[in-house]
Amino acid sequence: MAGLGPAIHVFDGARKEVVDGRPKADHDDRENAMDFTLSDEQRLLKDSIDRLMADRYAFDQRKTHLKEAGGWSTALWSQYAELGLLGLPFAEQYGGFGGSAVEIMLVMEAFGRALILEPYLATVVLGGTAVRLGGSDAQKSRVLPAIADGSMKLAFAHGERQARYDVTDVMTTARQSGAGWVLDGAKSVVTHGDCADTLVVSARTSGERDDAAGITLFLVDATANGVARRGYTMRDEQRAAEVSLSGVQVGADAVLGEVGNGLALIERVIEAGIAATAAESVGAMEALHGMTLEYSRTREQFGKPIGSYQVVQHRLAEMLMSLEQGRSMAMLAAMMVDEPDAAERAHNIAMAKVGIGQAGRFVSQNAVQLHGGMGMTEDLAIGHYFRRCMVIERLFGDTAHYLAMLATEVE
Amino acid sequence: MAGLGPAIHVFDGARKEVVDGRPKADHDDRENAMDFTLSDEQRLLKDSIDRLMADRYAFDQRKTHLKEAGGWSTALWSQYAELGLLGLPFAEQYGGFGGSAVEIMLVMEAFGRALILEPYLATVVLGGTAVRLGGSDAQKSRVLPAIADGSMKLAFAHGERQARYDVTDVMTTARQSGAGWVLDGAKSVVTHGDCADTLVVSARTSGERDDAAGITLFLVDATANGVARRGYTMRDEQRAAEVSLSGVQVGADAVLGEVGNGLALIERVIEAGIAATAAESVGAMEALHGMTLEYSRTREQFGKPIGSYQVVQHRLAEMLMSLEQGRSMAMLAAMMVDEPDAAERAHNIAMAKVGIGQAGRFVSQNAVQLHGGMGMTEDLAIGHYFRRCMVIERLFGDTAHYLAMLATEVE
Amino acid sequence: MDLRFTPEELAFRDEVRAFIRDHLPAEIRERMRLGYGPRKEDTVAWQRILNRRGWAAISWPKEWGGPGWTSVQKMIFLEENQVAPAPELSSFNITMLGPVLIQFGTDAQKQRFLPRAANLDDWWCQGFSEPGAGSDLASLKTAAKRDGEHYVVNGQKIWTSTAHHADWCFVLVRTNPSAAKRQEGISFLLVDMKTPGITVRPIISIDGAHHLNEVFFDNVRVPVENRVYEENRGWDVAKFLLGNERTGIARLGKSKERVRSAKEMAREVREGGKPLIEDAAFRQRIAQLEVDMKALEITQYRVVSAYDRQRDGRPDPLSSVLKVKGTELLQATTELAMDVGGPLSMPIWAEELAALSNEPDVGPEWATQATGSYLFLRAASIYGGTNEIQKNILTKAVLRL
Amino acid sequence: MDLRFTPEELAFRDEVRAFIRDHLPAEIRERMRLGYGPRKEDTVAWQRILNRRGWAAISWPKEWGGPGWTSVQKMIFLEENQVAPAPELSSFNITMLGPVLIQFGTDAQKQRFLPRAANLDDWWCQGFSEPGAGSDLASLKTAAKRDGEHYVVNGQKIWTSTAHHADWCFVLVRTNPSAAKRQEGISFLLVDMKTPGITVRPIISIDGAHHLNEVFFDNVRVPVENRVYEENRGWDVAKFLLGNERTGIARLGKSKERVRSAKEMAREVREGGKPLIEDAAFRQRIAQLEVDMKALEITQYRVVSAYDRQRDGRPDPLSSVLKVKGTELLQATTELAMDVGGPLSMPIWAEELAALSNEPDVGPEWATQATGSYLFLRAASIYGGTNEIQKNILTKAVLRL
Repeated sequence: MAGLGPAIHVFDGARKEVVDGRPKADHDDRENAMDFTLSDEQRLLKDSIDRLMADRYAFDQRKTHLKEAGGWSTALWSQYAELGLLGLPFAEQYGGFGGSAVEIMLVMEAFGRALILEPYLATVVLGGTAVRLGGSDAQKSRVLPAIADGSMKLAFAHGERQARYDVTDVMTTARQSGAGWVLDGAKSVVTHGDCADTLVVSARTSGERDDAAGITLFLVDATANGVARRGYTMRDEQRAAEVSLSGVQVGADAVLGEVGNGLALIERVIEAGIAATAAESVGAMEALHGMTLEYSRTREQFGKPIGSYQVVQHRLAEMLMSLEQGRSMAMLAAMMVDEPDAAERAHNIAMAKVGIGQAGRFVSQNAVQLHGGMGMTEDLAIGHYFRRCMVIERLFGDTAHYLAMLATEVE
Repeated sequence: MAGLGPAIHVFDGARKEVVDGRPKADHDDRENAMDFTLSDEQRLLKDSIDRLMADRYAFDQRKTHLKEAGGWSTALWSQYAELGLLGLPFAEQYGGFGGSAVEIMLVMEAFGRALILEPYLATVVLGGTAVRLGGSDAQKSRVLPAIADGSMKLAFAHGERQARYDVTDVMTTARQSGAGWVLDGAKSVVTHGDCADTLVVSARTSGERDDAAGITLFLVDATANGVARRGYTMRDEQRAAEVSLSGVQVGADAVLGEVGNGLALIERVIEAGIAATAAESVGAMEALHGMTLEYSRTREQFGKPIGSYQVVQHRLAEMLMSLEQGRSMAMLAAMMVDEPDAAERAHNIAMAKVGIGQAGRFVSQNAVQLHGGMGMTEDLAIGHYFRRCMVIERLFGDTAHYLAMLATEVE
Repeated sequence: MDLRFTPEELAFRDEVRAFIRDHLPAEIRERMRLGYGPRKEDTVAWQRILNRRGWAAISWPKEWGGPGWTSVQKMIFLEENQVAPAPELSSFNITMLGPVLIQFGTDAQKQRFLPRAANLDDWWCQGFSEPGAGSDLASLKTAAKRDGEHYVVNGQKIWTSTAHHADWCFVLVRTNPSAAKRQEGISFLLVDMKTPGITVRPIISIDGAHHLNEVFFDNVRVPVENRVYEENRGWDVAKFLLGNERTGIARLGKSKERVRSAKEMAREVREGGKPLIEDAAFRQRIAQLEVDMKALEITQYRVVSAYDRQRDGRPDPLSSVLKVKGTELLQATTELAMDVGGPLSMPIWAEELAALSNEPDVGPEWATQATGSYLFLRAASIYGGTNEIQKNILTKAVLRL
Repeated sequence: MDLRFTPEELAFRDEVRAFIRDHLPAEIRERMRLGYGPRKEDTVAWQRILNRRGWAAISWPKEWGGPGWTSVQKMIFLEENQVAPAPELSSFNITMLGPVLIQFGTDAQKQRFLPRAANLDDWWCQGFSEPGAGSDLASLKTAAKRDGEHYVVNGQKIWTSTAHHADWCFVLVRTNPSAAKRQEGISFLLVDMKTPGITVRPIISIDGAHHLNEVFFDNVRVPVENRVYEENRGWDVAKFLLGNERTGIARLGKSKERVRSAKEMAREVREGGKPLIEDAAFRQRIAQLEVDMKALEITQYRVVSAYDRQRDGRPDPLSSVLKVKGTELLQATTELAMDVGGPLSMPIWAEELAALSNEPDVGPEWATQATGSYLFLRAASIYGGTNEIQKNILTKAVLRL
């Protein structure tokens, strides 16, 4: 844990130099406690990502990436591959680097600061975790190296239109046919489902709607017959898709993990997603706080910078406190994502989800408020970070959903 | 309602001249909208109480009243009688003045500003409502004139140790014996139960604990054999008592209302109590806000009055908003207390209870906070008002209790 | 209102309710129930229906087509109109321009502009804010130089809501740059949006929609007869306009409509295996909002009923309480409605963003619209003086600190 | 701590837990579990037990009896001690006086005072605040005139916690009234409370209890040898003392203990006909508090673990985050505990007010004690610099505004 204890890291938000209205990552900020708590490899990793983001993800460059066909930058995707980011969490035998949750946290924080658009969460974190933890050697050998070299993108096709946030509400069915299976149903709001080459699909192989048992995960070729996708843009400008499956035939080797016991694996995938987006949210909050602080220094009202008004100062101090409490929760999630005790893991990650959701809402809403009219415009970065925090709070279930879960566990 | 619409009444808190650290009621504040919304009688009533409080209830005088044997001023009790306050809500045939909920609101607001100690709530509002609404002509003729002339004090002995806030959790029993009844059980935290001459006691005449049916109200002579009382002081310096009843014999004429159908009457009594304490809370909030505003003008820190700091200014503005929202809820309760539709009445008064509880907590907690160390001392009035708001929030059930009730009614 | 209207007021509310029920075009009501904002043609159509009934120019005297309502009646009407839900009256035409012309305008100006404003024959917009002059209005820079019978206007306005729909714009300009106080040397002009030299540039807001604009003035010639009140006395006009009656500033009807809609939709979605409407925490959240709305409803009634009694014409500083509490509720209730949709609230609904993308709709319209309202109403605590400014006003005007 | 202590830290926590379990007198633990504050004799007894173990002077170097713990170990110890619940170490002796003497004291002063302070043979109190000088400490007026080998002290201190128990008091006095800056001309004196001319007057606080005092100095003669550091340099000492290590400032263990106690008692009382612990809203409230406590626990770990790495000795401004969030939780958790008791929390428990009344106890002790803690801890956001002051510190030191 000490390796995650950058008490002074808090100064980031306050010290960052601001480039095109967004704080630039500081490479050799002496006060950045991570300097002395990161291993050399971690340091190298963080620096190289920060440098890449500074060079390629200025807010105007981001607008260009958005205009690409898929709504994100294929060139940067290759860069991520070259940097080894796409294989980061995988074992070396699968072309990976055996990175831990801490490395993923560093990457997602940097991505959050830059508000990236590429399908890293969907492919490496969600899809990657499903295959890494649930896949057979054959499946891992087929998928993970392809993820690592950037040639295969995944998406986690679990949520359904009627399910809202209920993880066991799976009505998509898979029935045996010969050696293989036939899938029918529909998946909703599948993050980056439009560009995925392979879909990790949850389907019911037995039991009724809401049953915990009887859910199975399948690896489905996104171009297979019977798979139809409607891609669209989310409020945070990331892409998602509605996926319909009608009579989709897959082989026995498409089953990921155990037939009928998919729920545990689904929960691991979701937990990994929560931990990753928690870190991303911290990066976004850093950017929001940094931009708002900078704005409060320059924007004048009644002849004084608004940052000279005590109410604005205290609001920024409260945003800072929320950011730091949120950062603590992102660290908790990162530490817990590999915890063997499932109940302990789920409980702590649920706490992190609630904490991050509330921190992100407070910081992003006040960042818009303190920017006044400017915060309402699409031209400024503020509103884009605001909406990313809004979407993150609702990925995998919202704050109320996890608080209710925690309430049932009170004893 | 227009008669209750003192939009400018809000200025009270801001304008009141402050005497011994407590704002003095303003007699001819032109901006007090009540001037032109009160009837002449109401105006007369308000003026006479405000004048009495100004003359006899300065904070130091209050300390003297506290030292009296009963913990309140018998002399003022007689004054209330002379002013007609003790008979205010009763019909003229019973020595009363047929005052409405609005008059009670005016009285309780003034009492709240002065933080009075006398058993007005217990005797006139709670006991008085029970007899006024539930009593036979004989009972009314016996009790109401005695209340009005100050010769009889009542207390509402309903709550029990195990019940917490559950109104139907009555374990005290009454069994028939000959023409009369024998009562056994214990009542807990009976407001001003120690000085009461007559107790309005709820007891189970049939059914089980928590049954809505089977509860009956009795008028019990506090000095009757088998009645034992332990009086004590509450956190707000008002008096209360634990009352035990063992084999207490009462006649058939002691039954208040219908045998077994006491719950409806109990609810009317509680609703009247909520409306009255809501108004009292508004008076207390006015005093708290007025004192804090005054303190912020005089108390200096770092060479400037603390009221010159924007954060303090905005906090005071937020307290003002809470006070006004609370005042609105007290008006709602006053208007609803005589509403014939029981469900409508209960729902609106529950809303008022929640609103007043939250407003009182916000205003009183921040009044202490802005007073700093001084707010923590028993010597200042602030802490005493603070604790009265704290107790009022928990009379008849706390905010969570009524919010839960409202939540069940959402449709 | 629950808090005991007079029988007359109750009868009036029923009359308003019935009229809206019978005359609001079904197609407009349906779109708005789904959470869509009214289209320009919806607003025009409905305001004309109301105008025929004599209910459009609600805050104008009878001689200019006003209904002669009390403030309480106006409050009732506005709330019923929001709850319906129906398009709101053009506040630029009715609440801002109308009273200004009636107070400061020449007979010719009144004759020419008032009837068309009431009937929304002219769509007006407000040219006040400028870059760098948000809540600090008096620092405006847009200049108007006198040139014979015209003013020549140069400068820029921003946050100009519906300028892209507008036929006319009332604009604050600086006619005397060398005035001693900033407030002096400002004039109030009526500008035909078709005048050469005016450029309207859209500002897309964070809901992805086009409500706001920048308006650029490049040697725009405005006839002197279109100046309201004296030259360099425009600040008096602006103060009157801003301090002008604030009935409806709380927009409580809109909040009530959002909660009603959220409860309705919460029957159709699930949380923890049962309908969301049965979820304990969700019900608590609704109950708390209903308590807060009730308190504001009564406070509004107290403030508004006092308007009619005030003789000094000073704006009531308590309007700031309505603004703060009202916008807090607007933001809480629109967030609630968005949360009901859950994941389905996060995709962008295509038509809303037609300009920016060509994606088909996904998910129920109400969910995507709920998010749009949530996003746009983040501005509710900013426009018309931020909530921080409102607390400054209370500090000065009420607390006297 | 859940957040992965090192194996060494885990072993240390278990060692501390075991020692407290085995050595904390049962009668003290029982009273404190019921919510009572420790009596003077409880605090003395427990600190001596800890001192025998070498665990009293936790923030002192080994040569002066310190255990040589890291800040993280201190944090673990303090939390275990609070959760037990056991009496807390005298912060005046251990956190304030000790480090000051070690940094600024003469050998004679160290020899004379440190061992007795560690063992609580001397009970120390702090004479800093004055009427009119709350958070603005430098404006203090208490004067000390040099008279041969003595200072003659005249003036008044206020909010002097436990002065009525104290043997000694460290006092800030003004030795040079004509100094250019207010901060100059202040000296730091050690005063024997038995010195003639000292009057201690109790301040009853809103919980009805006697924690605080006014201390009056009337020509109190203090030997010059009892001045710490140079004359007129006392501000440096005070700054060191106030900026000194803030481990435990969040008092998280106390909040955890309050929640544990609230859950325990919530099984014994009812809400809506079932045990309160089964009430949905109550469980949500607990869940939210546990989330907030977890976040603070990790933030505290991050801040405290950085103390050991800091070389510049500057107080970490992030301590202000711990102070604000910690006191918010203290106040929320004590309010929770009070709410569990419901009506039974409202009567005064007699012993608490022995001085003021002679009433017998009513209701369960835990309920009445819960209210006492709630009331007294309203001061938590006031003492040691109000939470508003803490935000000013963050503004200056972190935001650099």
